[in-house]
Amino acid sequence: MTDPVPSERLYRKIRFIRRFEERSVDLVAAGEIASGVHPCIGQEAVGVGVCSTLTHDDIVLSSHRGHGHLLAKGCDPARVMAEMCGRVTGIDKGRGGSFHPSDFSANVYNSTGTVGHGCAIAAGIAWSVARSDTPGRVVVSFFGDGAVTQGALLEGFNLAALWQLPVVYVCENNKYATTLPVQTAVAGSITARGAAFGIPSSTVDGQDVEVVRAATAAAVERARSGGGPSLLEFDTYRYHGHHTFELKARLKYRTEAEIARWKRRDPLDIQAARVPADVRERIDADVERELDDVVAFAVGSPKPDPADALEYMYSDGLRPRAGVASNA
Amino acid sequence: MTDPVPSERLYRKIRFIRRFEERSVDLVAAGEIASGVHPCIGQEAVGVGVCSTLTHDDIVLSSHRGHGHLLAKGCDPARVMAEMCGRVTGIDKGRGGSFHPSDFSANVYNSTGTVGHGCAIAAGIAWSVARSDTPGRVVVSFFGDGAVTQGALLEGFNLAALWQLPVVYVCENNKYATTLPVQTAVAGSITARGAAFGIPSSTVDGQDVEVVRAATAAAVERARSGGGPSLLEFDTYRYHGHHTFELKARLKYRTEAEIARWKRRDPLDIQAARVPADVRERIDADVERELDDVVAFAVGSPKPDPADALEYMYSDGLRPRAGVASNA
Amino acid sequence: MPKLSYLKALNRALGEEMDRDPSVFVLGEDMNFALTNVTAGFLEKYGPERILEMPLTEQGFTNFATGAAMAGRRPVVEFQIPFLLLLVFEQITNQANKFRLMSGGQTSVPVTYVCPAAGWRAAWGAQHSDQPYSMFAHMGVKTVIPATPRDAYGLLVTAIRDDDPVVFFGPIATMGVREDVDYAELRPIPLGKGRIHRPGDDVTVVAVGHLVHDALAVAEDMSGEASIEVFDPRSVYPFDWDGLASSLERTGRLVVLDDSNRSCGMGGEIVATAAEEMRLVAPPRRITRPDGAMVGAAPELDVVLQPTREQLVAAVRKVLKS
Amino acid sequence: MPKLSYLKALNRALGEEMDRDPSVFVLGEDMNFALTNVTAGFLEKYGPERILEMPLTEQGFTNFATGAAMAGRRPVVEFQIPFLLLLVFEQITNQANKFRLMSGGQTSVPVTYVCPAAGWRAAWGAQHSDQPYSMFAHMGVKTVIPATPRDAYGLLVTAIRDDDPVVFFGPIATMGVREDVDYAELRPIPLGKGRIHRPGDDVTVVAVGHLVHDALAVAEDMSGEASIEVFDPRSVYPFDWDGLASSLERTGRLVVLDDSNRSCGMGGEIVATAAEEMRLVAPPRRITRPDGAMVGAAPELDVVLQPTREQLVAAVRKVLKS
Ligand SMILES: Cc1ncc(C[n+]2csc(CCOP(=O)(O)OP(=O)(O)O)c2C)c(N)n1
Ligand SMILES: Cc1ncc(C[n+]2csc(CCOP(=O)(O)OP(=O)(O)O)c2C)c(N)n1
Ligand SMILES: [Mg+2]
Ligand SMILES: [Mg+2]
Repeated sequence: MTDPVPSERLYRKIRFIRRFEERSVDLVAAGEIASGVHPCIGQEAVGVGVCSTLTHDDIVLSSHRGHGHLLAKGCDPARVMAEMCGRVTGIDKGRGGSFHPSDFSANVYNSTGTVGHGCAIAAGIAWSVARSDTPGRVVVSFFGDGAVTQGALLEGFNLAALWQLPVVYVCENNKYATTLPVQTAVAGSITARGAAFGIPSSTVDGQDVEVVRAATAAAVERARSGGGPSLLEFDTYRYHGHHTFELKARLKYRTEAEIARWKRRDPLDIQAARVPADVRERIDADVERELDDVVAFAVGSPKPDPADALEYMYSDGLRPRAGVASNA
Repeated sequence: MTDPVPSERLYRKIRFIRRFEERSVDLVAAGEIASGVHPCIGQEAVGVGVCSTLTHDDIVLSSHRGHGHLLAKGCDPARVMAEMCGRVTGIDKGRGGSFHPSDFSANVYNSTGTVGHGCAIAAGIAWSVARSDTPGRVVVSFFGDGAVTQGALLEGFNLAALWQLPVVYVCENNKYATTLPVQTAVAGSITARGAAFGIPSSTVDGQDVEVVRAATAAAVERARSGGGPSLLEFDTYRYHGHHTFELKARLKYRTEAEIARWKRRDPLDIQAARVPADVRERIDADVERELDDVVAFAVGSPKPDPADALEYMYSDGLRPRAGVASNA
Repeated sequence: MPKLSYLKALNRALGEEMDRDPSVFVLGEDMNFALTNVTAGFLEKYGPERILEMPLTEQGFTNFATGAAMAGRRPVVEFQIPFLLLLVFEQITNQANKFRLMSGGQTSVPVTYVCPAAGWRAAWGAQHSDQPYSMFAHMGVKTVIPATPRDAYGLLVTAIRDDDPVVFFGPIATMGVREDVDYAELRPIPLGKGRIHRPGDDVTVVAVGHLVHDALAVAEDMSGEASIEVFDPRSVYPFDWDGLASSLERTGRLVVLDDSNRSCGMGGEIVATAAEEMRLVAPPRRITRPDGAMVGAAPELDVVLQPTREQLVAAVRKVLKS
Repeated sequence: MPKLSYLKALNRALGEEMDRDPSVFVLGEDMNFALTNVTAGFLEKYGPERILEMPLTEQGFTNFATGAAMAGRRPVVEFQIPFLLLLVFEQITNQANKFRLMSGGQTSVPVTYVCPAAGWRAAWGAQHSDQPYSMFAHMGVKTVIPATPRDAYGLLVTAIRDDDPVVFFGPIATMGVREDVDYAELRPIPLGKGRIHRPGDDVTVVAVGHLVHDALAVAEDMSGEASIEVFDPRSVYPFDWDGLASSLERTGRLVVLDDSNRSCGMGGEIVATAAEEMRLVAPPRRITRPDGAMVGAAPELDVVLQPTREQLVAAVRKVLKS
């Protein structure tokens, strides 16, 4: 943690992401986001706290529930929203979408769709940057509690530990993988998996952004100074369904009481308590204004030209044969 | 451990496997075993000790270094050798070979070629037998130190632990995966991987068959009585190369001194010391006689008919189209 | 007669097999809430010993199913997304499907893999919209992709009863298809037996999966212009080569409509086999996705990468002219 | 001129690229002892930071390579056995190969996957003897399978320099092939450019990988009887369709010799594309492995499952007659 980040800035980020996500849910309903979204509402403190310890040059790998990570890492919100809306002005020109975005301008390299596989991708990036002209960069790989039962993730832990790579593994344990409760999926524990490879591993409150920040700062510092990888398991919770489809399909995998209990430790409320009311009001108003612009930019941007459907497939401009023969 | 197994019987088994393997190396040189073999010489006490605790109905999954497991589990040695020689009298009619045999008559279900993947296959078998008309059976899955870095193996650990399945995982840590030393491949430890899933895990001397037997008996007893899986890591060593190709390609991944040091704890010698010399001489002579018959049977058996190349592919007798059109 | 949807046909076939044979059980992700609806109502009826909720451990549970099958069970494994079948490709093609041969016939591995979501999902990203059936055919795994509720029912029953691994692809685009069905007349349908949905004299259109419905619509639209025979292979491996040959014996003209990627896809296999071994009076045509297509970005980009009715009309006209 | 073996050509190409470009590095199993000999002498020369010994963690290290590539490196990943490419099939085809498109062109993933052991290994069991190249072509991954030392050199250089994932298959059966070579004249060879090894007028034989040498032997043997053009695609994706079309423009007759499984294999793709788009005066033929062939049991069983010269002779006679 180099310079201190004022509580207001953390509050503002959380507020921004909360409202960004709520607006994106609206845009799903309005038909502007064809994929639906996986809202991170309730989990904002993790992304914000983690990314508050990173520099611009540090690298993030995100997941399907990644909007918060991207915004926290410093991506342009308008271009993130445009991406989610499948617009050419999006960070990936509409080719990544809500689920699997990357934004190299903010050093968000990837959000692979294969749950858990970012872990070893992160190891490869970390290995490379540690040996590059600009070492000292740290890679953060975000994943959920569901990912820890994917063997490929554990293969990544082994590689990162063997070579003491500068990676911070951030597991957002929001208690469910889609409908699956973590305790029915994970024998033993999440942190014991890290420990099995000799990776310093701890479970940390994910709802208080200042706690997240402090825990991450230590792990980032260790990585940056050559001390190798860490695993941070953040206890957190998503308020919404896994994906907006749950707004229609009412699944009963958790109780209203459980949701209500978690909302009593709302990351926005926790951080709000540290910010004077008048400052908060100003921030909240700013956020709304900014989001008005974000949405206007996204929705007002052009959709991709169907003629470009195979653009960006290959680096050398190779064009795959069409689905019908040219003489047909 | 129901009835006690006399030291002689364990000695005889080890001696048999040792000489079986030495003869198979000769048969490779003679061109009778086209694949070459992965000899288990030096590791015999593990297979023998483990299988001495099992009943006929218990199930074993073996590996590419599996001859010893099969013989210890009670497969007909002549038919095992015939299999290695690619003969129709082999346990798999010449279709499994030395590397990937199975023998359902002795409840050896499989030796998949994909290192580490037997672990979850074993979990599936164990889940099924525990719910069958004949529960109380135990599944033993053998694998090497190389397998523990394969994510699919760790996925299997999770499943076995979640459902407390009757499996005993036997890791023969012979210190190398082909040329790769275990300490450069495995961050943390092997037993910590088991422990991460809540599986009782311990490291045990693999050269003294009575020690192997005692440790396994406890794990088998736990599995049989519904106490769930165990992981036993046996410290052992192979005297030969990974595969007989090493007889030609002299690879320098370990020193002669290291090999010599391990030979000082030879499983055959250790057990021999517990058997009177005259008894041993009788056993040794018996073993040679029996192996003469084994080799004669194998080498004298017919090779498969090329017309049957696609036999056994499908259960319903479906015959795949040939590689040339019938009208071509 | 009641209307049976494709999705309900899967539910019905699976439920009836569960009733008939206690060795059948289902495993997969989000089973306890029947997220895909294939197993709707099953947890309550059959309990957690036959409806197994799995962690996010596809390779592990695919291998688990292999083991269970070798131990006498008949697992049905559900995959919610087609790429998950790529993730377990080795476990199905190089393990489960080979263990019978490698054991010299001692064992068999009766697992059914069901993907009730094959094909395009708008904007889910390029990793979620593949059609991998051609590669299972390449590897010699029995593979079906029925187009109608009745066929889905009959082929799922057959897949479950089959003693070998069978991959069942249900296209997303067919899940809502409905058909008038007399339940008492639902029957298992053999593998490797195609179906002529509509007989015709001028050209054989082979259509795979959901594209069967497009082919039928085009055949109807063009009925004034051409007599189109619509041939649905239903299982791509084994394939009903005899059925195709006898259709071409009559028409001598072939158009294939296949949602696979072009190169080394099922569409190409059908064209190749016909060119090599069957009667053709005009060059055959196929309509597929482009080579190595990556579908699933923005909807505008995706629709042009999938076979269309307009392409079929043009191809039919083309083969009729040559 | 010195004789260069195929294996040594790989070693030379890789070493020269390592010298030329510090971002190139190699990872794989048994690297420290160069078990396959592709990297013989490299550990001593380049050290452990460029020759990375990997645990038995194929999916992990394939993903690792993807990450390294996105971070500016050019990893070369070695796989000792063809099935390992099935094990990492999802990581290559659904991840590495799609990340460029999914990023809207922001990144590229310049990884080369080398399998210097494609095809049959006698008696190693059915799990070790596959030829999976057709499936990489299906998924749109650049895929090469050169037949000669010179082409192996040139295509490995090109694969490493290419900014996208490229799978390089070296057939086991070609590893010992030797060729007179002037080292100064070794050149990179472009993807998607076939090679006519022997011109001919009567029939085009397309042969893939090690089968090129069989085709050449048959062409020589049959030279009294027929003028055979031997066309080696060298890269199966992209494929030199123009080159094939111009050969067929002259010969009008096609036989394909391909060690893939039959259904949905590269052999079928070549036949299909020719039938659809090119000049053919007789029905084309292909010689392949059987559908879903399982090769690798006893040698007696295996040899009959792989394409033979006798089959080629018969097929050439057949197409010449029709
Ligand atoms: C390997 C793999 N399996 C399954 C899926 C389908 N899937 C997408 S998200 C998801 C749940 C992930 O849960 P978790 O890791 O806890 O993250 P969360 O959604 O809770 O943020 C699943 C099963 C996938 N994309 N990849
Ligand atoms: C997944 C996989 N990777 C690589 C191989 C090639 N391979 C066969 S045996 C072996 C070494 C296995 O080492 P270990 O598990 O320690 O067993 P050991 O040979 O020492 O008995 C390797 C790498 C394989 N068969 N499967
Ligand atoms: Mg979760
Ligand atoms: Mg070992």
